[in-house]
Amino acid sequence: MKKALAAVISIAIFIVLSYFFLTGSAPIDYLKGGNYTDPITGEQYNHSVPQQYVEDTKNDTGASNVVTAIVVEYRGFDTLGEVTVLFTAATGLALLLDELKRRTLPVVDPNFILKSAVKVVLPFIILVGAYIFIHGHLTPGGGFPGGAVIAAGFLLMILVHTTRGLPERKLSITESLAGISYVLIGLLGLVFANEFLQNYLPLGNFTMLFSAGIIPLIYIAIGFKVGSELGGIMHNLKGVHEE
Amino acid sequence: MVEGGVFMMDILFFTLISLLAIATFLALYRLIRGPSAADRMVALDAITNVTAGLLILIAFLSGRFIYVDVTLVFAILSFVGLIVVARYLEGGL
Amino acid sequence: MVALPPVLLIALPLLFAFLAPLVGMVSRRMVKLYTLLVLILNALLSILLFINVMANGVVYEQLSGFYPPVGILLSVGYLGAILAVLINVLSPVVYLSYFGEAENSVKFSMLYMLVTASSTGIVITGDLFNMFVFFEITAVGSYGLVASLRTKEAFEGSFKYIVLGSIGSAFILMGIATIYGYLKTLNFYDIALRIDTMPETARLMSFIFLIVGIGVEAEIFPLNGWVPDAYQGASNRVASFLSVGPSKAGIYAIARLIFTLIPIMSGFELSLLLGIFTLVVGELAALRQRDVKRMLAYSSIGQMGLILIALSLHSETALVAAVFLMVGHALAKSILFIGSRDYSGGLLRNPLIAGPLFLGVLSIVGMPPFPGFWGKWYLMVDLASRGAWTIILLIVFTAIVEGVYYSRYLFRGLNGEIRTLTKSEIASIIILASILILIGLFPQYLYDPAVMAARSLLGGGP
Amino acid sequence: MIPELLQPVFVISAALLSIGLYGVMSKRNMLKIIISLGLVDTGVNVLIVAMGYLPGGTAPIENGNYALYVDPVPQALVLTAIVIGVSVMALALAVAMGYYRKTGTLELDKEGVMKW
Amino acid sequence: MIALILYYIGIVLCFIGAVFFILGGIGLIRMPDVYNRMQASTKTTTLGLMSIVLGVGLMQPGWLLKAIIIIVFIALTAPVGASAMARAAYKSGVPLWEGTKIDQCEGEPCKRGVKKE
Amino acid sequence: MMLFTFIAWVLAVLVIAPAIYAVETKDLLSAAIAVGFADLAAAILFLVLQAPDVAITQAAIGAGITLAIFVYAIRRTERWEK
Repeated sequence: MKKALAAVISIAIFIVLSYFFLTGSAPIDYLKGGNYTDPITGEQYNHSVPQQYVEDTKNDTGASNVVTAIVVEYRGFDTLGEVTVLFTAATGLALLLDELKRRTLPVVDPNFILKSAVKVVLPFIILVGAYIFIHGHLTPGGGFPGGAVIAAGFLLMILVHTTRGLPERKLSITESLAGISYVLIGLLGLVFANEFLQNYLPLGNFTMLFSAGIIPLIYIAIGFKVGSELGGIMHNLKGVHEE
Repeated sequence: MVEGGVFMMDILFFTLISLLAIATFLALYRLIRGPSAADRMVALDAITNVTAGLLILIAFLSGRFIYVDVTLVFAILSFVGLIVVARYLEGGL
Repeated sequence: MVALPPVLLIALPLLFAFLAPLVGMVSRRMVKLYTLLVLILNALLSILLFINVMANGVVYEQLSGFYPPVGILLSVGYLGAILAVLINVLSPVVYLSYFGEAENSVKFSMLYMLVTASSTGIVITGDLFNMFVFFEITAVGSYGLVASLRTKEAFEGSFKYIVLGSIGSAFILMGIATIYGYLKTLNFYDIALRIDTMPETARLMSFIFLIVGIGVEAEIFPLNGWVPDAYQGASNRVASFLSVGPSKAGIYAIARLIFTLIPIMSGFELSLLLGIFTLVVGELAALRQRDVKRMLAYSSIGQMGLILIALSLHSETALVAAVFLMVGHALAKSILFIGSRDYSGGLLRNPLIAGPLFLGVLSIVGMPPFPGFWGKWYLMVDLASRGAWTIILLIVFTAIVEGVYYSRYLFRGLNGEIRTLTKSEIASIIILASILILIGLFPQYLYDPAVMAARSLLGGGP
Repeated sequence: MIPELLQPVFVISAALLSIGLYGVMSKRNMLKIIISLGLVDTGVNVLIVAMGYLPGGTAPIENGNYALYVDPVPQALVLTAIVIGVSVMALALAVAMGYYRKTGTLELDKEGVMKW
Repeated sequence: MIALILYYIGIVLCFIGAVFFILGGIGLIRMPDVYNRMQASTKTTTLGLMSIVLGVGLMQPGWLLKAIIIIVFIALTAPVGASAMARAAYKSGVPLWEGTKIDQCEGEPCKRGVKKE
Repeated sequence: MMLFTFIAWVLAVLVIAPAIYAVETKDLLSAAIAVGFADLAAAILFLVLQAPDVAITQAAIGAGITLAIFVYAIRRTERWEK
């Protein structure tokens, strides 16, 4: 009975939503519409915000990836919040699983094929992860996927070593240091430039690795932070074996 | 790609992608029907391979080199997912 | 005096929260003191900010070096400043009650700092998506805090909170997507300037999406199913913190939504309706409860309904009433939650506990001269001036219901064995009660900022 | 009139949202509810990315032709939303594990989450 | 000229890959038990993916390096994944097809008593 | 472009069918696998919408990490829905 009701409700939701999306959709030609106003000065601009991003990213930030420029520079404060959400979740998870840490589930060892293959593949995966977050301002990706790939490497490690977890203390220190350096980079912006998270490094040559001011630094910090946080989550979910 | 009329290449790629789609649907059938979780995992492996092919074709069709990174991450993560489920099934998690 | 940038209110606690694990590695016992110091520092910063806002008007700060709709703008208005002070001053006071407890771990303190910082973030931001991000930090931190007792009830309450909170955040995102799709901007002012260019349906849809999404955090009717379970499962201090921080931030977001973001007439009507529903449902459910914490939680829902009614009346007096109700609710509810741990009676023999509890009950029910009274009084004045006698009758009726169950609560506590509260808890509720008395005796110090906040909101400002 | 490509995208988004909400409403198993929440998240993310699509556009990464870039802002927002979704999901799983430890079951009491 | 030839070779390779995908899919449907399905699908789809990646790499010679990296990675991981999966299926007690002639692992203590699926 | 619309319709099936299956099945492990696949298909959809950043993040975090933590959670609790 309850199921039928839920089904009816969700089908109704589906119809309403698809009708709303398919008919009342937004104007797509964003480059034309949407002039905006600066709320402080009241100055009018006759182009839209995304157009501004697309056209000025190169001069403002020096990054070739506009999405990265938005994530790290223009709306960098959001990203600080995003990192904090992940940090909060990892902290809460560790808090909740504190007494669940020790476990005595029976474990089967992996066979040698997997063990030796992981030995070969692991450096490669870590390398790809590092590549993704270092090149965040040039290619798609950035701190979050890069950190996730590194965490996938950690995951392979704890999948193969059944009795050992990850070095929890080191992960925790890395995580803290990365987070602190992110906020400090922002606060230095307040000191050297005028505003929090403002760029104070030279922009460098466009499309080069060492360019785009603080963007690579922040993405490296995020990469380390996300990697160690997700690794810590895996570690906590796995639990430590009692010998 | 030429604007307007249908180009030879378009038909070719259309066929190619149709083939890929059929392959995914076949595997999708196994993903949904497969009696055991191992069957589903096999199907997932097959589908991720096919969709990785689809990804690189999309990258080619969009003409952007940088999209290839996605395929690499895709391959890594699907491998890790496969190993996780396999280790779970053999009781090693 | 140097005008400090408001971003420090968020950035510094984040920095110190990231630092906390390292402090915890050095010495686990130091973390409590460290957290308290950080929170007190934040309180001082917020007071400086408040003074600055009251002297110079709305404080804007643009971030990352780009002017507003392109970069993110922080804007501290009068209401925001009042709530920032409320949250940041009460947060260390509530945290004080944790001293002398062994259970308090490093991670708990980190979550506490993060939730304080992000609740502050909600009230000082001027960007829709930024507000969403802070909502999520608040919510995720609160999930962890609610479950931190690790009992069955705690996990259950936390899970319900998670489910409804995630649905709420999905709704907020849909609202953001709709607004962004039409206006291509996320800044509050920019949206407010151009909201008229959106079609009527889309405007209403985005309003509904956003109010449903924010309503989860603000404990508004359609999605507040988590409130009783979460408050029941959480430890008392966490429950009191939730009614200080996250719920106030949520109600502020609703105020911003209906006043500055999408100020449409049907929006006010809808929120009035929701407020009435919330009030009646909350108070009637509270009457039926036997469990003290559940009763307090439902009473909390009722108060939120009252605040929402005050907000949606769209007049200066009603907004002043809303400010008083918020302050009164935060103070009184945190006293009641902290004070009724192991509520087994013995009030007569413990004047130090009984006094603050009694004051808190008086304020919630609306007895003079407490903030709760002033809030209800201004609300009644406004309603009477527009002749809305049905709503007045409803509010009087719910006040009587409140009186009934709170007197039952007090009578139940009169006799019985000696209550056991730690010294720090008693200190905490005494501080809270003295703030309550101060505001009750000198309401003009809150009244003036409240009037300024009301004028600013009615003029479409923050 | 919306672009042709967006029709299937909106259908996917609406379908994921309604499937997820159906799961949340009708299931009692905690992990199943978490899975449904993940589906809702994905649906919303698809919707947001679709809001920035430009017919015939390309990714906003150095290409020389600004007029062809799709809107980068929704992509930046969705990056944030994905990470937030996973964080919430991990925390929810921890809560479910704790609940399981205390009660020995993953099923919620009586009426499920929607009880008032 | 060479570019054009490479382009056509690439397209042919892509088609070969697609055909292998289809074969793998059919094998996945038609085979009687997990082990046979695994046999049929993992090998063919891996080969198919490799040839499509190589084909695209040939069509766009600038992409060849990354394509080769991907191919190497697939060549490293796919067999490992398949082996781990087969072991997992066997250990978790998925029954063999009744037509199976030889079970080389029989008698070894590698079956774990797992709930029947 | 016609071709991408076609791909998007294919992806619609690839996302929606596993999603329905994931909600309806009693086996939580299968549900996790199916939802992992739906997320991977969504990643391809993001690439079709010309959002490689989102696609890469969805593939790494949304699909890979989610599947892993789900399997861990199933291991520490139970696999079958009642």
